[in-house]
Amino acid sequence: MKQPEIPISPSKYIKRYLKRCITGPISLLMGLSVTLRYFFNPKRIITEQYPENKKTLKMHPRYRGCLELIEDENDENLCTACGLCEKACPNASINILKTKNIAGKKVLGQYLFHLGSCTQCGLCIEACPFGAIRMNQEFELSSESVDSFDLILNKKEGRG
Amino acid sequence: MSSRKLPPGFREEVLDSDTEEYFVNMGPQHPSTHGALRLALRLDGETIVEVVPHFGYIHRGIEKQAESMNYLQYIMLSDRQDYLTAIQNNWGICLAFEKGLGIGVPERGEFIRVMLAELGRIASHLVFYACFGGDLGGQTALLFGFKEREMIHDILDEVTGSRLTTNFFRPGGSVHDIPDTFIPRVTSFLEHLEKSMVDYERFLSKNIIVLERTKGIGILSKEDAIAYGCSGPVLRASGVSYDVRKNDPYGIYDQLDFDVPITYRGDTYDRYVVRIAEIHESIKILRQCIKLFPEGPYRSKEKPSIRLNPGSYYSATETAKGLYATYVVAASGDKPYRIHTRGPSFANLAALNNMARGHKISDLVSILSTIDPVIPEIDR
Amino acid sequence: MMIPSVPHPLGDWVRQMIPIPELAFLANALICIIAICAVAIGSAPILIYMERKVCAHIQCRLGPMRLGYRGTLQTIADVMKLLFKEVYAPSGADKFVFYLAPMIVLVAPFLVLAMIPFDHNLQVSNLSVGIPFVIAVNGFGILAILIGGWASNNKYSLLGALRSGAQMISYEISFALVLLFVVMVSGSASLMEITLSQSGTILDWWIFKIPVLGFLAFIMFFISSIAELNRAPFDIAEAEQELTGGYHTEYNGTAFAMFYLAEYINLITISSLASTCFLGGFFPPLIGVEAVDTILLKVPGFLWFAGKVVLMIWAYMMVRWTFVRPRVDQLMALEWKFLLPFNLLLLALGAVYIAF
Amino acid sequence: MGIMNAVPGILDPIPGGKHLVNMLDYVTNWARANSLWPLTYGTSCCAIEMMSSSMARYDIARFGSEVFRASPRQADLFIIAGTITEKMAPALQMLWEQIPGPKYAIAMGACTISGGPFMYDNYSVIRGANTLIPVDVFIPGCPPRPEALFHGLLTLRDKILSETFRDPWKEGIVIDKPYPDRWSEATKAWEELEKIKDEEMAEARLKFKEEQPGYKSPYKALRVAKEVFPEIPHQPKPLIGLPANTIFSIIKKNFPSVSPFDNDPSEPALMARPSDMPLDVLVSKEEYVDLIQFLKEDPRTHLDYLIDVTAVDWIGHFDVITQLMSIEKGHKLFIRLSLPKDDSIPEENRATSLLAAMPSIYHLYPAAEWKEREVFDMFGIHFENHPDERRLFVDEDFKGYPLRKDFTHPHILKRPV
Repeated sequence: MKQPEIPISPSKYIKRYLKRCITGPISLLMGLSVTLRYFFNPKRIITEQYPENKKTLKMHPRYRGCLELIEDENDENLCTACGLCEKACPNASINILKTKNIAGKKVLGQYLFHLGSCTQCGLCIEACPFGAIRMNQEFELSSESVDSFDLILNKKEGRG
Repeated sequence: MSSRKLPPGFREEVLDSDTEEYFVNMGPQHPSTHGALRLALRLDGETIVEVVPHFGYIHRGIEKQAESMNYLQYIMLSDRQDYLTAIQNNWGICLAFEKGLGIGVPERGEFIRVMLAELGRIASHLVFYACFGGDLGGQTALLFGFKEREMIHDILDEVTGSRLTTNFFRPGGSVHDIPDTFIPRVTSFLEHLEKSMVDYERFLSKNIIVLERTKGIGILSKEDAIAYGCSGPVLRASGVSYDVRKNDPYGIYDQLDFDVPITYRGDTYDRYVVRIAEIHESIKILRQCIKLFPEGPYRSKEKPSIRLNPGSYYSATETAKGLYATYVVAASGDKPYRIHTRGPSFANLAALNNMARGHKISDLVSILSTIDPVIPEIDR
Repeated sequence: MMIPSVPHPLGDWVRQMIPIPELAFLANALICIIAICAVAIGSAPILIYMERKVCAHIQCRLGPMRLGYRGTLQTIADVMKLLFKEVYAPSGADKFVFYLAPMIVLVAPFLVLAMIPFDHNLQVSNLSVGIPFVIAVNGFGILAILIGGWASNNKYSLLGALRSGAQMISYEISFALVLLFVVMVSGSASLMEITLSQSGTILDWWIFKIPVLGFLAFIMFFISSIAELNRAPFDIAEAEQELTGGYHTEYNGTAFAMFYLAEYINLITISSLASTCFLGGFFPPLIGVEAVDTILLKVPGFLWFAGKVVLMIWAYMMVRWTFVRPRVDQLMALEWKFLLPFNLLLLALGAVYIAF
Repeated sequence: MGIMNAVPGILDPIPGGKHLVNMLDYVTNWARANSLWPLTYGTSCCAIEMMSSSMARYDIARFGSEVFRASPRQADLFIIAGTITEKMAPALQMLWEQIPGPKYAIAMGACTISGGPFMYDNYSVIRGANTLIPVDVFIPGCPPRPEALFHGLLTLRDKILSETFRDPWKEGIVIDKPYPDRWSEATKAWEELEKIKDEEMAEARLKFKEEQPGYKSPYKALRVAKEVFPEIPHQPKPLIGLPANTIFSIIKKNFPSVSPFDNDPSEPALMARPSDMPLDVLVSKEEYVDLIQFLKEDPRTHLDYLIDVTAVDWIGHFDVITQLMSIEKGHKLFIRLSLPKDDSIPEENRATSLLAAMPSIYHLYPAAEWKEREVFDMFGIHFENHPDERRLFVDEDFKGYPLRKDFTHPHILKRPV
C-alpha cells in the first residue's frame, strides 16, 4: 500500500531543495516571532484566577446553575404544586411532593430537587406559569457524597 | 500469514508477505482519538495497512430515548451530540419540528439563529485549529485556538445561559431575546478575532514542518468524497462545492452574501485551509447580520404543547462538521415516533481508511484531526 | 577515569589533610561526584518550573501560581509526590531491564557534566580527549530509552524506542561533526582548552570568531542537539499524540521521575556543552571597552557560565513550545539530506579557513 | 507505601514521635494534594470543559494540574469527564486499575453521578461512575463550568489534606447499586408520610372546617403574563433541483410498480407537495437495488450522494428509508422499503433474532456500509451481500435490537413522570 512516488527531474529536485533551505527557516522564524511576541507581552495573559477572584466573579444573569424557589423575606414561595415543571423535566429531577393544608387544599409540601441528575436545561422554568422557580448563579456545588445532591428547595409549605 | 485470522473488521488481503504485520489498538482512551473512539490499526512497521474504527464507546441510545421524551425535551439531547456546536444542532432539530408544526420564525428570530450558529461554527473551527495543532505536536496552537473560543462561549453563556449545552432554540424562535450587550460584544469580538487570526495563521499555515506534514497526506479524491458521503469541509476540500447554506438554503442564508471556500487537492492541508477560510466567511456573515439586524418579535406564537402533525419530516442544516440532517417520524401524541439524526462525522469518518492507508501513524493522527470528528455525534 | 587534575583550592586542601595520595584522590573524586549530582539534580526542578512558566507565558496563561510565591514550590511537590507513589512493573515486562533503564538514563549526562569546565578551576576532569569522550558517552542515554521501551512489553513503547534509536543514531553523526568542527578550529579536544581558546572579547567566541561559519555551526549544533535531547519538536520517541508517551508509557512513580529528571539534566549538559564550545564558556562577554569590561570581569566566571546555560535552555524551550513535530521519515530526511551535507561542507570550509 | 504506613506504629510510642508523624503526614499530603496529575480521559461534553479548564482562560496549571498524562501509569487523578456506557465501562475500570496508588477520582458532570440526561429509558448508559470505581468528589452540572471543576479540585484537595499515615489512603468502596430512581423513592416515602399526616390532621381539619365553613384562602397565585407573539405560518424555501412530479415520472417510466408513499400519485398532488419535503417512494424488495442503480446512473436524476439509510419500526413491519441526493442538482429522493417481519420465528426468539432481510447497496455507495450496519445493529434487519455485518454501537454479545418498539433491557429504568 505504498503511495506511488511521483517521478521528478533532478534539476527540479535541486531547485526545490534549495528553495526549501531558504523558505523553511524563514517560515519557522515567523512562527517563532509569534511566540516571542506573546512571551514578552504579559498583557496578553487572559487567565482568570478562580478561587482568588471569587469576590469579583459573577455569572451572567441567565446562567443556569442550581434550581431554586423564589422566596420572599418570610420564606414564602409562589409554588402552587401544579406539577408542570415536574412534567417538563426531561429526567425527573424535580419532585413536587404535595400535601393538604389545614383547609384541606392541596399545597406544596416539599419541593425536592435532585441536583445529581439535573442537566440545567431550563425547561422547568419555561414551563412554570407562576414564575415560582429560577436558576441561580451558584456553581460551586461539588461534594464528596451523592446524597448531598438531593435538595429540598422550599423552607415553608406552599400557600393556598 | 494468510492462515492467521484477522481481527474483526479487517478485510484486505496481505500484500507484502516479507514483513510481519502487527496490530495496534488506538483508543478508546488515547490522547488524539478525539474522545472515545477506538481505532484498530494494522501496521507494517510504522506504515498503516488498514484502519478499522470501532464505535459505540459513547453510544448513549439517544434515538431510543427520544421515543419516550416529548419534542421539547429532545432538543436538550441534541446538545449532547455535537457538543462543539450544540447551537447548530438545536437549529437542525427545530427546523424539522417547525415543518411538522407548520410554524415559521420571525425575521429577528432568524437573525438570532444565524448569528449564534455562525459563532458556533467559528468556535468549532477554532477547536479544530487547536486540535490540529495539538495533534501535530504543537501544544501552543492548542491553547491559541481555545483562547478565542472562550470569548465565543462567554457570549453564548450570556445569551443562552450555558457555555456548551445551550438548549436555546425552540420551534418558532428561541427561548429568550438577545440581551442588549450582544451586538456590541460580537462586534468587538470579531475585531479581536481577525487580529488574532493573523497571528494564528502565521503560526501554522506557512510553517514548513506543517506543510511537509500535511501536503499530499490523506488525499481524498472528489469521487471518493461523494461516494463515502462526506460533507462539510471534508467534502469541500476535495473540490465539491456543496454547502447546505448555499445549495439548499435554510433560515436567511439565501439573503446573505458569503462564499463557499473550496480547494481541490483534498489533502490534509486543504481541509485545514478550508476551515480557516470558513472562519473568515463566518466573520463576514456576522458582520452583515450586525448591519441588518432587525427589530421585532424574536419568536412566533408559542404552542401550549408541541404535537407534530403525523407524517415524516426532514431537515438539513450545515453544521461546522457538515450536513446535519434530522428525520422525524411523528405519530399522534406529543412524543416523536422516531427521530433519526444524520451526524456528519459518521460519514466523514467512513473515508478514514481510504485516506490513511499507506501513511505513517503520525499522519493518521493528523488526518483524523482534519476529519474533525465528534464521537458522541457518531455514536449518538 | 575521572581525575581531578586541575589544581583547585579544595583539592589541595584535601590532599593536605589526607596524607595518603590514593585516599586523597578518592576523597576528591567523591566530593566532585556529590557536587555535580547536587547541582544537576537540584537544578532540574528549577528547570521544570522554568519550563512550565515559559510555556505558560507563551500560551497567554500564568502557569503554576498557587504553591509558594507564584508557584515556585510546584515542582518540589511534584517530585515528592512521585517519590511517594506506588511503583510496579507491568505484567510481562522484563523486570530487571525495566528497572535498569531509568538508572542508566541518568549516567550519561553526569559523565558529560564531569568534563565541563564551569570556571578556571572548576572542572572535575580535564581530559585531553574531552570531545570524543562526550560524544561517546552521550550516546549512552539512547541505550536506556531502547531497553526501557523494549522491556515494557508494550507496542507503543517499542515503537517509541525504535524511533528514538533511529533518530539518535542519525543525529549523533551531525552532532559529532559539529563538535569536530569546533575541535578543528580550536586545535584541541580538551574542553578546557576549547574554552581558553575563546578568551578575549565577545568576538573571540567561536560563534562569532569565524564569520558566518561559526554561526552556522552553532545552528547545526542547536538542531542536532534538540534531537539528541529527544525534546519537542523532535520528540518523536515520546510523541504523546501518537504513542501516548512512547518509551516511558509504562513507567510510573520513581522510575518515571528518573526519566523526567533525566530530560532536564540532559538539557543542562547539552546547554553547558553549547556554551563551552560556542559561547565562550565561563568568559564574560567583553566588548573591548575598558570601563564596561572591568565591571563584567568582576562577576565570577561560573555565574557567566550559568547565565549562558540558562539562555540556551530558554532558547530550547522557546523552540519546543513553538514548532510542531515532524514525522519520523522527515526527521531522518532532515538529517541525511540537509544537515549532513551542510555539516560536511562546513567542515571543509572550516579547514579552508584554518589553512588560510 | 508499605514501609511508610508502618511509620506511625514505630514512631508514635516514642516521645515526640507523634509530631514527627504529623510532620510527615503534612509533607506527603501537601505534595499529593498539590500535585494532582490528571489522566487524559474524556468521552463527551465534559471533556471539552475539562480541556477548557486547562486552557489559557482558566488555566488548571495554577493548581499544578496541567500535566495531563496520556498514560494512566503516571497519573494520580482520574477526572471522569463524560458519559460512561456499558461498552466503555471495562476500559474505564482497567484505566483505574492501571493508575498507581494513591489515586483519586473526580466524577465530573451529571452523567457520571446519575446518568444525567441519559438516566431514564436508556439501555446503554451506566448510572453513576461510583458503581465502577471509587469516586472521591462529584461535581454536578451538565457540563460543569471550568470553575466548578476547580471547586471540585479544591474539595478533593481538602479531602487529601485530611489523610494521615495512621489512616492512610486506601482504595475506596465501589457501590454495587446504580443511581436509584430517586423520584419514585421520594414519592413513595412521601406518600407514607402523608398518610400518617392525614390521620393526625383529620381531627384538626374537621375542626377547622366547622369553625370556618366558608373559608377561602386570602392568597391567590398570580400567573406571570406571557409575552404575546405573532402567529407566523411556515414558508417553504423555493424548490431546488427537479420537482417531485418530474422525478416520479422518470421512475414511473422504468419502474411502474413504484408508488409515492405518503402522497397521491396524481400529477397535481405531486406538484402541490411542499418543496422542502423530498419525494418519498415505496419500492418492492426486488426492485430496490435496480431502482437505486438506475437513479444513480441516469443523468437526469443523478442521485450520487447517499445521505442516510435508516429504518422505522411500525410494530407489524419495518420501513427502511434510503435517503439520496444529487450533489450537483440538489434534489433529494427518499426510497422506502416496507419489510414485513418474519412470522416464522417463534415468539420467544423474536427479540434476539433478525426479523427481516433486504439487499445491501454497498456496491453502489460505499457510505452505505456503516449506515446499513447501524440499521442492522439497531433494528435487526439483515443486509444481503453486506461486506462486514457486525454490531456497530453495542457489544457483540448484546441481546436484542434497541430501536425496535418492543425492545426491553434489564437496565432500562422507566421515567416515572
